[in-house]
Amino acid sequence: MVNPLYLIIISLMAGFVLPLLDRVNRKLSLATFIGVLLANTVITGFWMHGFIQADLGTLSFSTAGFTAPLSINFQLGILEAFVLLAINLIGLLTGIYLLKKFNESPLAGMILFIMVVMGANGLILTRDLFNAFVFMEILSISTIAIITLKRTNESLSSGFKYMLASGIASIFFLLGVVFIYFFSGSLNLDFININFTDYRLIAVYMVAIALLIELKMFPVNGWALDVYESTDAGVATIISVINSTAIAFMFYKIMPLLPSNFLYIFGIIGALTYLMSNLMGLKQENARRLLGYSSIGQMGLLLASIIFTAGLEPVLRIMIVGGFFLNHLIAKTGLFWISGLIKKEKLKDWRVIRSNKSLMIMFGIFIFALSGFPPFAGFWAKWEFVKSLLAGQNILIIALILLGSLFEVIYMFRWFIQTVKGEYKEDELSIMPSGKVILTTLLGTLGFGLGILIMKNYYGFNFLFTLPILSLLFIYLIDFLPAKIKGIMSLGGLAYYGYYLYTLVQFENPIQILFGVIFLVGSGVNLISTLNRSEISKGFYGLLMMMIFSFGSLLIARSYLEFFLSWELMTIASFLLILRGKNAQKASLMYMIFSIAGAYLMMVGFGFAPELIGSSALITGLTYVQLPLISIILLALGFMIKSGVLGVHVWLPEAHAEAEADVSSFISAILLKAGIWGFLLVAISVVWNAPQFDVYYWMGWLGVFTALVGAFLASFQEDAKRLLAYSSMSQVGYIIAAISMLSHLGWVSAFYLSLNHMMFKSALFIAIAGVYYRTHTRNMYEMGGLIKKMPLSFISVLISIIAVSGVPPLSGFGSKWLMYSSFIERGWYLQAAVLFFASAVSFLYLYRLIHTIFLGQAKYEHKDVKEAPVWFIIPQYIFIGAIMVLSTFPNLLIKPLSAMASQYFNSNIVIDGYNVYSSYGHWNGNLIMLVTMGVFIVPLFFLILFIGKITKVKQFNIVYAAERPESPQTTHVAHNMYAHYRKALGGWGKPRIWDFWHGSAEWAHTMGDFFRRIYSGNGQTYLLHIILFFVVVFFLGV
Amino acid sequence: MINKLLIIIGIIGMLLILLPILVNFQSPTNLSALAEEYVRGSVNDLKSPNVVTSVVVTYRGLDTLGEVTVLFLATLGVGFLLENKKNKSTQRTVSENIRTTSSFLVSLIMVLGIYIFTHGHLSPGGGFQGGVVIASGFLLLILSDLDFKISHAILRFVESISGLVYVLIGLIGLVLTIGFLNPAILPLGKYGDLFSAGAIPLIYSLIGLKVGSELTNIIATMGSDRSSESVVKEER
Amino acid sequence: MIETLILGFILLLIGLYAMLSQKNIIKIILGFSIADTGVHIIIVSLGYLKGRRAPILDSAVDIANSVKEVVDPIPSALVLTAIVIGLATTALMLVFAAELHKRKASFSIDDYKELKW
Amino acid sequence: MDIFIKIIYAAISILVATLYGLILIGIVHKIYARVHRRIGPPVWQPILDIIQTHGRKVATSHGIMFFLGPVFRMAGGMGTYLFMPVIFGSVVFSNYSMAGDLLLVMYFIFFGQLGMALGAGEGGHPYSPLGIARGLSQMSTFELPFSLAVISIAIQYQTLNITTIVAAQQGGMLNWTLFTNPLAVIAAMISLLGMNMHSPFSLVLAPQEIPIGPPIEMNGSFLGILQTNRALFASAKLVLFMNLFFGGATNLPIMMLKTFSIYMFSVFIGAAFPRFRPEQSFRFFLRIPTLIGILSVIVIAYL
Repeated sequence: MVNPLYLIIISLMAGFVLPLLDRVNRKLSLATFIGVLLANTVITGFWMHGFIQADLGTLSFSTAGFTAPLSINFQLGILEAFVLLAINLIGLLTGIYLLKKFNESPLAGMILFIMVVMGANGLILTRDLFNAFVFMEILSISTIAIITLKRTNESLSSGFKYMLASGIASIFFLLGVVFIYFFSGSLNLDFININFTDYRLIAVYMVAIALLIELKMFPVNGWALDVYESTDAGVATIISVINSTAIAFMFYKIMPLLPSNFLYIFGIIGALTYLMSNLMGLKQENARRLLGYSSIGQMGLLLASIIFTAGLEPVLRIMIVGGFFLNHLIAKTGLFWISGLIKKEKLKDWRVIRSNKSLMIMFGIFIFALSGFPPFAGFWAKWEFVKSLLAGQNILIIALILLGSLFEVIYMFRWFIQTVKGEYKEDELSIMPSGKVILTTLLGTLGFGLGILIMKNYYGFNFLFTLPILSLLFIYLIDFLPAKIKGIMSLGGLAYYGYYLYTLVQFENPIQILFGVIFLVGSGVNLISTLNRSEISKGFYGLLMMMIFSFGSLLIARSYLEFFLSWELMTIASFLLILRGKNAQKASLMYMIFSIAGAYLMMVGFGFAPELIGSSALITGLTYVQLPLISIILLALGFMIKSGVLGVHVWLPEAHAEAEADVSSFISAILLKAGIWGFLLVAISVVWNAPQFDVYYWMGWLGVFTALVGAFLASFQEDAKRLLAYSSMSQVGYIIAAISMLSHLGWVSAFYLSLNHMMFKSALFIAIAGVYYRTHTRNMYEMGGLIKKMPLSFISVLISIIAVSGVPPLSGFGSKWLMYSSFIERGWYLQAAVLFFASAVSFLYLYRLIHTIFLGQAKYEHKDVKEAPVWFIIPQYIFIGAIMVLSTFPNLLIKPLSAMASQYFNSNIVIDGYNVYSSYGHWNGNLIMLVTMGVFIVPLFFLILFIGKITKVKQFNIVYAAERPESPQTTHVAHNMYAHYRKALGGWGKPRIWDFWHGSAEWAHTMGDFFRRIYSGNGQTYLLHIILFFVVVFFLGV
Repeated sequence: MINKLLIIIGIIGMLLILLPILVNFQSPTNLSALAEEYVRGSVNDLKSPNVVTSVVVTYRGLDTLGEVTVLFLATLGVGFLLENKKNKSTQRTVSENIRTTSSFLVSLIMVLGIYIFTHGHLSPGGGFQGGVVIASGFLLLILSDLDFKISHAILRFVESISGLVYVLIGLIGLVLTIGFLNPAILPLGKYGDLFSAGAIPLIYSLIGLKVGSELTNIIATMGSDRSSESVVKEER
Repeated sequence: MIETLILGFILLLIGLYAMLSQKNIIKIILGFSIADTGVHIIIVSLGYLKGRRAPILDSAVDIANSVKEVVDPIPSALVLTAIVIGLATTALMLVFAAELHKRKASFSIDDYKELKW
Repeated sequence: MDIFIKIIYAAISILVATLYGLILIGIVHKIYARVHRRIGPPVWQPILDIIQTHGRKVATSHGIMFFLGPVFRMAGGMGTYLFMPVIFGSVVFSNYSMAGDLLLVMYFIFFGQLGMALGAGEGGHPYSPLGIARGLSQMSTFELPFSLAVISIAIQYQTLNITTIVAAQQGGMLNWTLFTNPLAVIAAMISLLGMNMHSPFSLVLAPQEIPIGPPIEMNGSFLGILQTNRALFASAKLVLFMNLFFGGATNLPIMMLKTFSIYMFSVFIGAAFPRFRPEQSFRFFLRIPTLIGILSVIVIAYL
């Protein structure tokens, strides 16, 4: 192996020789430049390889023929090799990225670049504190000088601010190092063996603070933001990635010297930096500065992770810190590079990225990576980090980090959505240099590959759990095929997948089969409706299959991580699916924010949960563990967010309404059930290990009010899909309440309702999709009288709404009967009354839906509307058929459902033939069906026989004060149909929850705006921040 | 107002933090173990009377290499920033006395500089000090002789070559596996001689040349840059 | 030597105060220089041992007993490096100042806040 | 064979109930007339009306759903009636009560209403949906106190089975729910006012505002069926209330007496009060009756 000193020597020689070479030929110096960076990468690559091959321990390399502490020595272990490889690789790639720029600018740029990389290498390798000071100076001086590669007023003034800050930092560092020598008699980190207590503390404190300043911790980082904003993209990359990494590593090296109380404070500062910079990022509109805020935040996260993982075993620590590091490295490099390609300052101007598909995909990858989504390294790191923090009871840190992460997700995705959905004009198009695009693509692929590597090698995930990602990739490859072929292939794949799960994986619990039917069979039937797509529909099927396979993985997940992974994959897929909608910007952002918030709650909830024993599916595994109360609450909340429970439902109508017509049915009918599935899993763990506090009683109330409010909100909608969305919210409220009862009958009704809801809500959404396809409007008051044009759709809507409303004889009544029986049996009387009320209110919206669309006066512009396409009709009638069968023979369903629930509770329903007896009453679905048919047929025949002659009349032939009405618009009672009800509700009808979330968002932005005012732009103020930071933190620590 | 107050709070806070060091300060009575080894080693292993030089050039040679690099970077940065701004210097006159005296002094200063860096291992001084002295000689020339134009190319050449040779000398040690920057690649010679202490005088001479040329370069670059003044004048 | 140590601290604080309170960029750089000098003085005074000689082992020093006769050479070596680095930093700062002045004809640091928030 | 006998019994039962209901309506008209100091129509006038409407040669239809609307309505009325035991202990009048319990009856009420609403909707007349919107809204509000009352008696009798509830009230007037659980009865009786849609809750048919309301387009046999159903449905509701709150009936005269009294309650209230505006009506039900209902549940369940 090559002595790592060569990393320094080669760079130095190149630095000294380049001025001479450049006189000969610029090409020569460019070649040398790249050669040096390549050599660095190769050397460190060999070392990394060596360390992976064999455990070489940590090696020491001394200079001048003397050993440490006499001479300065370098240390190289696997950690150093890893970090060095990473930064040298980024150095090499960024060097290539900047090649053109360097070719055009003075030679100094190249030398300075090499020196930045060299300084970082030296800082990472050296064990001598004073030598570290020298390398730090090399690093900062070369960084400052290279900032002026882009010669503008801004870059000059920001460079000067940087100089002032780093000047103070270097004074602190130098003084600290000298004091350390004075107190301990050594400068070598390995030979300093005294404790820096009482007045000696100042020595290490000064060194640490200097590093924190250089690491750009809040609030001593104003200058860094200016630098990120003003300098060239490539330079920003090396500052954000190479410079910061080296300094963070230096901090890691001096950590053993620091007393623990100060370490804790520094850790909090790191987490606070993450939170604050992301909060302040919310208000940013300048892309580069936003990236600056994000970079600073990531450094804070990195610092916090370095500090708070101190006690962990090395492998885990590398997983966490290395994960955050790699994630930041790749994502931030990529984003800075893209910013250099786009050459647009304003976030909203980034929409030109749409002109380059692969760059746009990479942009997405970097955003997802930065936000901590699987399979990227940040996801695994965050998971393990939260877990380890919980083990150490560091709740405050978790709160800071997760909140910060939430803010980051908000602005990142706002940006992403704005970019990929924005309209751009042709003249805005800029031609992207293909070399740089390829480089960026390479980087994105690298990040993706690394994530998959971690997933496969560290965690050893089963093939089934990678299937969602693989399917996305596979369908992306065949995306050029027509939509129908892809759709049929997807259907085939799904069928085999379902078969595979059923026969080979062998569900452990019949409940899995039930939800398997909801998730997979439901998806399969819904998939038929997508066959209507005539265009190529790029990306659609990939995402759809990714989502469906994630549902499957949720069923068979055996550990918290498997579950959470699948959950996040499902979130990605569903988010992107929703985003495909034409005006889905706001909706998808809200969906993402709420999903992430829910995911974080779940993450903490899983962190609190005790380890599972054995490797059975969660539904079995969770039965035997006692979840602590906090875990139950957090998990349940997380799942309820996904199901759109009252209070956190605001995303739901938006997402449903704005998604593409055939996607909405997936979201409503199936995606919401994923939340129910999770909620059920938590409930299962509670059945035998109930917590002290009866939290489910309150969740029951929450569910009940969700049902009521959802029904009311649905009644007041003008948009058909919004109406159905609120209806779903209402139905989910029933299910949540029923599960919360934790009783046999309650669960039977929850299962029954889940399956039923999947069927009728799918049918309704597909029917509405068909109507939308023909009429191109979702506003119900713009429709009317479509019964004559679309009779098949009408019938399916009719049957579905009867099923929803619970009117006998259809299956809906079964769920209502089970529900009320179980509530009364459980003693939840008032809750039952609220549910009665809710289901009475549900008639309002159901009638509104069917009347305003299909009945009343037809509009003139719809006179040529035809029946919905056959691809919409088929799935509807499959569901309708199933509803009819289950209504006539309810036992087919009740019996197995009862068996499922009786695994956990004593059964107290008796099934005798077609009779179902609860302790309160009974119900004979079959007899009801027969009687109903009887009483229906009698008047029907009577009417047919005795009616005499029927005169068919045309539109408007009505008893209207002997006048002909003016137009269908004025005659069709549809708009604001329940105005009087709204009036009666008075103050209760106000959208308070919406206002609350709106207010919260407003508040967060205002706070961000308030805090960022500390960055006055004045270099002197930044100095003052530094001095005050120095003083305040010291006294905090003492 | 608040700003003033905060500044005072900050400074007083700094004072309070630093005060314990002063209060607890006890002048040491013995050298640290490391320093003792340096003092002994300088005599025994390196045959260099100037212990500081031994530490600077050999024991902590990497620091010095870094230091030279920092200076190199500063030169580069200065050049980078002030490039292509070769405005005519403003007219000023220099008295005959100064011109004559300086041309006489410059040669002496140069000799002194060379003396200082070649004798770095024997007496106080060394490469940096020598280099600074040489640069001051050039400064004098620039100030006194209006026609004096120093060639940046030559400066850069000297700078590059001396830096390169410095690294190469260090590299020889590494290739011989006796350690990077080990002066023992040359015979150590007799204690107290000019040509002793291995490669130390050589290294220090190179440093002297490099520092001298770099500082001269900085001075020359800054000196030739008058554009800022002209801008100001135009605005006025 | 406690006196020089105190002097060093005073210079450091004066320098910092100047950096914080002076609006003129040149004066701020001067403040930095003063503070830096203060640090150098602190370094040297920490290495000073009362009544001892410079660590140059010429004929005036008893070589066999040298460790008892000379001051600590390490701070001296460090300060040498520190001075040069300080010099480099100051030079670069001055060039920045010159370049800034060239563009806006102002040395007031308040005039260079284009970027903020 | 059993099933045929059952069907015949059911037919008899329905016939009796319909006739009774029609005469009830006639009596009410007579009462109203006498209050107005008119002679008024004979009590059998409603029967004549039905025969007259069915006799029309021509019926105007707006479409298939319009056609089916009255059918749904009639089926709803018949079903509601058939799923209840009318006379305690009588085989003929026990109907199909074994098909389900109280919940079934409560939900089957919606069957006819929903079907009718759909049929009327297709008629295309703006008054129909206006009336339906009012009706549905009001229904949702009076359903709340009513459901509270039902829950209250379900707790009281530990069952939802109507026959069992009636059985529990046998053996003297004091066993009636009216006396054992008066709060629930008050809440339910106020709801009944809404159900019967007499003034002040006659929002749906409100003749001055939306003449006739939903069935405005109905004519000929359609109207005839609706009128028939109105009678049957009225008696079905009354029977339900009688069973739940007034001890049920062991024979036909008792049944008629009790249901007549219950009906008179809403008739008298209706004669005395003017009509509410819609929002006034909704607010009314969501306030006092709901509170009484909650109180009755709390009293029964927790005190």
